Amino acid sequence: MKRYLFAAAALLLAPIATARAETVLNVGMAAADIGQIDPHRATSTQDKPVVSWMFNGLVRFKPGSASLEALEPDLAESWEKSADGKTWIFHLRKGVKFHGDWGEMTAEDVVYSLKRAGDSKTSSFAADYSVMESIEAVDPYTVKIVLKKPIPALLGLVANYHGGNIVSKKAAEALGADFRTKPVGTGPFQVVDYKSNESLTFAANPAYFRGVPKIDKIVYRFIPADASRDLAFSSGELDIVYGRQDQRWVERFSKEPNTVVEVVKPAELSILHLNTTMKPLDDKRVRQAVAYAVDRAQIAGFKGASTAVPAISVVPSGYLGTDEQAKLYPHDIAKAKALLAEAGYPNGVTIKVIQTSLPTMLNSMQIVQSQLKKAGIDLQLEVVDHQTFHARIRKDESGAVYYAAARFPVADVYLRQFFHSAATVGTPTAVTNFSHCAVADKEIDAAAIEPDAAKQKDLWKVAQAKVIDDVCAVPLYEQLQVWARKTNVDYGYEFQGAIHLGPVVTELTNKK
Amino acid sequence: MSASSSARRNTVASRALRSPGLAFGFVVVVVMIVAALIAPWASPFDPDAQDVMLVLSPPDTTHLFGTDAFGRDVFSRILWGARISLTVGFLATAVGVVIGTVIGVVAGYYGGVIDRLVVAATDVLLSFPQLIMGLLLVAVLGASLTNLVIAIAVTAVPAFVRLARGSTLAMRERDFVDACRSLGYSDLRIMFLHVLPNILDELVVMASLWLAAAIRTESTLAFIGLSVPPPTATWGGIVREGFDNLLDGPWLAVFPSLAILAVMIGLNLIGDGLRDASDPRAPQ
Amino acid sequence: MTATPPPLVVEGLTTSIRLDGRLHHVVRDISFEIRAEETLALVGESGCGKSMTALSVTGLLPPIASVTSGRILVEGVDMVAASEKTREDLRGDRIGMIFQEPMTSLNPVLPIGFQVGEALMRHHGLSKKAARERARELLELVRVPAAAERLDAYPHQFSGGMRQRVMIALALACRPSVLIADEPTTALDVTIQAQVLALVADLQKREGLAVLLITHNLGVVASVADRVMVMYGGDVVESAPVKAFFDRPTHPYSQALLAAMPRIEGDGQLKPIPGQVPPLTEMPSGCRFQSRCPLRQEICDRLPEMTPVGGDPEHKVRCWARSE
Amino acid sequence: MFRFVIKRLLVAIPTLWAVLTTVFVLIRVVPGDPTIIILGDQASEAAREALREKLGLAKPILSQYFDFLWQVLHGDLGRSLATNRPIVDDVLSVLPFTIELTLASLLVGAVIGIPLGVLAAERRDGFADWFARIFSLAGVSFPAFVSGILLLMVFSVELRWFPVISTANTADPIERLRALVLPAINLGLLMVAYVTRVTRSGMLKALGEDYVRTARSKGLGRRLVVWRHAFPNVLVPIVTVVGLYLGVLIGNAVLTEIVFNRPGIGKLIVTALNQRDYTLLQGLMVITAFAIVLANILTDLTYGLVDPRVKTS
Amino acid sequence: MNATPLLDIRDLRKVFTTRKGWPIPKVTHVKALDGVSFTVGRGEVVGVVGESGCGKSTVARVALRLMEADGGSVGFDGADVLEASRLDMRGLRRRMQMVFQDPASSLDGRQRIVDALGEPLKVHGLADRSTVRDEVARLLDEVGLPRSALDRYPHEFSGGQRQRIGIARALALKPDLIFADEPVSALDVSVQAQILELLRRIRAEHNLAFVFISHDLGVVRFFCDRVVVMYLGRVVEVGPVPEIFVEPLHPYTRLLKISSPEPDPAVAVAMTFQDGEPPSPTAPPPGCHFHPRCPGATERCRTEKPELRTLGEARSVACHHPL
Repeated sequence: MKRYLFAAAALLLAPIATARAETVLNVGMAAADIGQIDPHRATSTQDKPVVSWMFNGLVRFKPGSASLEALEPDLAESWEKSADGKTWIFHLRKGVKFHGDWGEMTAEDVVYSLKRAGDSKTSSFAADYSVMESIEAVDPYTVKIVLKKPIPALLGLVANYHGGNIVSKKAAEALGADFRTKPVGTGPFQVVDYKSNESLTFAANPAYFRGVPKIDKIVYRFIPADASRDLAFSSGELDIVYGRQDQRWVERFSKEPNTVVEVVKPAELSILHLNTTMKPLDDKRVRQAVAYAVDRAQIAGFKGASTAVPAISVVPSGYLGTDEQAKLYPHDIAKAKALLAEAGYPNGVTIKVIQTSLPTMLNSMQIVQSQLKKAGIDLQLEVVDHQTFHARIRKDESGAVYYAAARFPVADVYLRQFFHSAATVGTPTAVTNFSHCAVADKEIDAAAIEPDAAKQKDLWKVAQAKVIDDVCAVPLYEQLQVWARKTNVDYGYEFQGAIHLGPVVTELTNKK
Repeated sequence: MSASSSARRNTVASRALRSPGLAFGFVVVVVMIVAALIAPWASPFDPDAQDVMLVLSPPDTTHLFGTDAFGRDVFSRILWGARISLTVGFLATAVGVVIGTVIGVVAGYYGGVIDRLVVAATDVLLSFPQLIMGLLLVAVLGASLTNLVIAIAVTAVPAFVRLARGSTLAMRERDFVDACRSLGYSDLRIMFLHVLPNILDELVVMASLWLAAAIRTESTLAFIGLSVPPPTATWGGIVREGFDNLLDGPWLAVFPSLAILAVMIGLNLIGDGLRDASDPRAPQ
Repeated sequence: MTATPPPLVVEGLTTSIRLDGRLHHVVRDISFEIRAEETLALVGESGCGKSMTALSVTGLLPPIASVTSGRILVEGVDMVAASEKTREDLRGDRIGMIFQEPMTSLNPVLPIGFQVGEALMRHHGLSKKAARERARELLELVRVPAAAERLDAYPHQFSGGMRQRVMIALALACRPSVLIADEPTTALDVTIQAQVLALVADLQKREGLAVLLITHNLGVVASVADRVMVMYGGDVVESAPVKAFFDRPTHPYSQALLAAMPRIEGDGQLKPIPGQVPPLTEMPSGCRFQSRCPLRQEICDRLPEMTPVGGDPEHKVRCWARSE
Repeated sequence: MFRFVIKRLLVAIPTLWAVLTTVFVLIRVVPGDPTIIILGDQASEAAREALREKLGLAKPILSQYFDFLWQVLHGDLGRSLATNRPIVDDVLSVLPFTIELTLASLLVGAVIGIPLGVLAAERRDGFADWFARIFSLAGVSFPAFVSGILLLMVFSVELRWFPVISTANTADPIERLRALVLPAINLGLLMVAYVTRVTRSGMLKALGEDYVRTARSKGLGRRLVVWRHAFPNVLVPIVTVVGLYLGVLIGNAVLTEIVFNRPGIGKLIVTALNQRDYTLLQGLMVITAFAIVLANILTDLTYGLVDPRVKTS
Repeated sequence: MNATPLLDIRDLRKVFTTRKGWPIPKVTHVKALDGVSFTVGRGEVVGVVGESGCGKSTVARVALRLMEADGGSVGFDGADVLEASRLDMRGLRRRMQMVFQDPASSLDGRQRIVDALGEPLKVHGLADRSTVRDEVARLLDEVGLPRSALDRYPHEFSGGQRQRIGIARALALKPDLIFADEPVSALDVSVQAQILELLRRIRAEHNLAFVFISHDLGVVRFFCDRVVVMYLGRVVEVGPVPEIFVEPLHPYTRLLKISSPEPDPAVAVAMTFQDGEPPSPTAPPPGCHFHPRCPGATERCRTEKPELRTLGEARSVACHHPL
């Protein structure tokens, strides 16, 4: 018996044949698990970066950039649009192969993908694609899209972001529900292994049309505990790590040897939505008092100068249509108190708020809570876990809703989801209009079909002004994304922005 | 032997007083309770006052235990946190003990169908990992002081049912229950005026241990994300915030942990002391 | 008396316990010797010091008690002066011991055979197998039925009487010369008591044991003892050969004790002793029985010596009233 | 023995049914909405409603309940709402890690707790006693997430003896063992406290028993008296306490799994709860409850091994 | 004896069921009482003797309904105890009391004496707040304890004193009958004699009847009028003292007698090597339970259960071959 045991042990201990040294990139993410990696479903911070490694759009955001201005050809080599801006023709790159044995990418796949993105049964972004009248394959390498109305940012809809990612029709149809965990795209990397709650492993796509990736394997690890993740990066077990969006974190890691900390766009805008139908916030003066009581500079100060900036409008800065000079209420406690008194609350008001227990959001809310208290506004937080929070704010139960979000960088999306009456919570078309804001519907709708870019911007500006003036919401601060990497990691581009919220690993990315 | 007659006089109370561990534990717990009571006057700063200039500053003479990520004084927060944490601990344990004991004594005393049902019910409750059960309950009820107390109490109930039932069964073996019955006492009188006082020792010992566990559970629930809403300070909440900033400000986790440690040691010493004191067979 | 020295000699033994920082004598200056094949019965009520005497002899006193003076010679070796190692070597080898509670004196989780043979492994270096074989013989010796099959049984599978037999086998495993039996039959039914006493008497004869029998039961004393020592409050108050004792009990306590014993035969009358044993901390100086004694006089405040009764050097009493 | 397990399982059926029902009810009353995770926060209410329909969440609650029971009866725990993978697969893929961690921490608890408790009982109120008590209490006073990080900082970052990121999920046994050490110690500290405590009080009792006096009367030395005669009698309370606290241990495994980033049931439960993946959560709770019921049966079996009074009568 | 005895126990049966064993518990049945019958007259003291496990304590507990019987009847002063309602039982309990072997375990250690003895008085409305101290003091006086005992706790007393308290408690409700379960066997000889004297006095003063359970023949001889000898759940012999001990009819009674050591070297105990032990109550031998230990056992004894039959005046025996 003993002898057998010994033999077995020897077998087990025998060095596992080390093949040629693979280049493995270890990425640490602040999440317990992946959310969705079906590109048309992926919305959370941990999902978006990996989608960008696996998929292409007709066009793509320039790696390292989050700007709509910098779109470049991806699966489409060229495109043209009709004079009325309603018809777009895309000419596809030839010989692009899907991962594995799923064959060549053709116009049929593009049509399928865009239609899939526009179907609410398969996509979370269906609303964005409702503008497409028809999508058809003219020939295997040509796609024609006809719009119901001209929109300025159509290229954004066919970029490698959200619904613009192109999936394999054959794979999606054959795999059915399993496609959710084994999506098939054309990107430089493909999923090879998923260990739930632990990691996702990607292998290089040897047939990638831009060339064989220099990295052989990416291990994307889910490490929800901040301290554990940081320690793993410090000990060298991670090459790239998701950073905490906080000044001290940036400072600490900037001092570590062989470490580069990168603070990148887009910014997530934190807004306090005030429920205009609920007492006492149904009184505009009370809402104004809240607006005066908030000290945006101080919040940004707490969050740290290098990662947070005070908000400038109810739409994040840098979006197409953001009013960079919007007139926000200044910080003025005396005024706030006066307004409260005027509204009949000389002794202050109490606002019941449902608040998520998610630390970053809760921490920010605590600062707001303390600021409002100085003006006699008592925010009574009912802290619930994040999912309960999401469910309950959508049931219109909270007096105020603290919400942080980044969206597709066009003012329309933000305004439409948060401040258009159609999106009001409690209605069938509800999205995230927690304040029951309806003052700018006209401008938002008009801007959406306004072909003239300048006029459109004006409409958006008016809309923002109206929302601000009516105090549907009090914008607080904007939070940039923070990532750190070891110096031996070379992304292959300058990492300044990440529409995907994380670094895009391309064929050029390397680890020396 | 004359020694034994003298040992008879060795009451639990007098023996307890002679145990240094128990006395020490008692002092520690009393100090903590006093600290909680005098927090409004004793704490040098407003526990909720934020100061952007003082974020995560290490301990110094002004801020004995340093400041947290909002620039709040950790020492003051620990003092104030003692109120909540001790309240949660004491209340949750008290509720758990009272409910568990009543059920356990009744089940143990009557036996039969009632007993089997009670045992089955505790089996069911004990089939869930305690912490997960607590977490689910808080998720269902919502995080508030009251709900936290309820959730922790519910996890304590089955343990006390088991203990009270077991002790009651043991008591029933003793003649005095029969003596009471032969004197025509009602069942209620026997259970709560005769059996209960005699099993109280063991219950108190276990309660002291559970008290400590309840305080720790509070911190654990805070870690997973559900505890008393901010800005209210609780020890668990501070530890949890400390964990977020462990690499930037370790004091933030260490001091409340030490406070928890002190209470745990205090309570456990009291528990041990009581147990030893109530065991007449333990050598002196 | 034979030429060889008695296996057990106790000289001037005083044992004290510490209570609230003060020393109290629970055994005061007692001396006796037991010859081979002889049974000395130590009689008295609870708290008289008889068990403390037995525990002193074996060195198994509880931590609060200690021997404060005197000598205990087991086969000539002084247990008091010896090192703990020497005491351990003697215990179980030269001295065997059986206790009152057969239900709790055996380890519930170890097989009987092992427990009986363990002392042999410890003292005689027997192998496990040899010890087991010897354990079987011992169990047969104490008449445990089907001994061979019961070596692997556990104590709870035995009745009280059988357990006490096992205890006897265990105590005698190394063929000691001294057996200390502390109330060995008190917890047993009378019919079983008779069996066990008979067994001890038989083994004593076979092995030539010196037996120190601790008991409160004068009936047992009358049945099996050669000599009697009556203890009260830590003192020996009377010492006599068994026949002389029952013929002519002399100390007032001995007399009272006999008069208080219910008998099956006889007139069915009882004479209780008034009062009770004072607690250790309130013991009177001098004769400790004086608080309950009908013959009390002034002089009883001083402790009387043991003096012979009626010229019989074997029969001694410690009483001022009876020492003329 | 096999028959015994089967019989005990049969006896446990009502318990398990009650467990299933409790799980079902509890999970239904947890507020929240799984569609947030699946659809993200930009989807409209209409889309969410459609998904709820599709997931069967819009069915009457009783019919959901019977579907659930029916499935479980067939050994089918359904599919995860979030990933659509069979739950049995998900659970089975992490179960070994939790079992491994739990057993290892029991071992840690025994290896440290038993000698500590015995020593404390022998040297009652002495230095060893105090050390044992304070050491074991310190272990439980620092919440597992704090002690875990401290362990990582010392042994992984400074000394580099063990990896920070758990490498438990590997075929290499050495690597797997290395990944187990720190988490087992971290979780084991809790068990150390309980085991030390019960060992100490058990030993105090045992050392005062008549059979210990018997053992001493045989001339046995301290070591044999303590370990051969007194200690085996303490095994029963130790097994009891281990059985009783297994639930606590499994619960606390959550924290250890999160901090050490180990795959495991506890972590999965928290994820499922956070994602309101009802079916997964249901499945996990069911499995956990079954595991605890099974562990209780094993505990009962163990009594037979450590206490002959149970085995032979 | 009167036509209706005070206590009339008829064919009383009690089976204990125990589940023991591992891994699957084995169920065993012990017939603790296997058709026990006897009577106690007013003011009469009946001793019940036998060895441990013979069921003698069970008789008391079943008769007092501290345990439920599995058969038979218990008549008390004409009333059927086993069928009595809750309310009736309260009244009956007042008239039947019990004294336990171990006063330490039968007294609630948390109660002061005044409460322990005062509580039954209050519960049964025999005293109120103002009179209870005096009543209890009177009870203490009756059992020879000083008034200073009132405010002390049980553990402050010696075993003998505690037994006096136990007796006082039994007397509190002025019963007609006391079940005394080995009341003196835990006491030292000198104290035992004191308690026996006390019991004798009380009995005389109150014309109390006793069921006196004991294993000590000497004590029974001293205190009892009649004796019931039990063996493995059955009555084997009934007879008056001292005849039953002078001339036992059942071989088991004789064995008990000759095994009991007397403080007289001339009356040596019969130290027989009756190896083998009393048979297990879980599997009593068929026929006469005593036959395996009986020197005069015949084939009949091994198969046929002997019935209790009357022999001569006031004596009965369950033996095929009485001595």
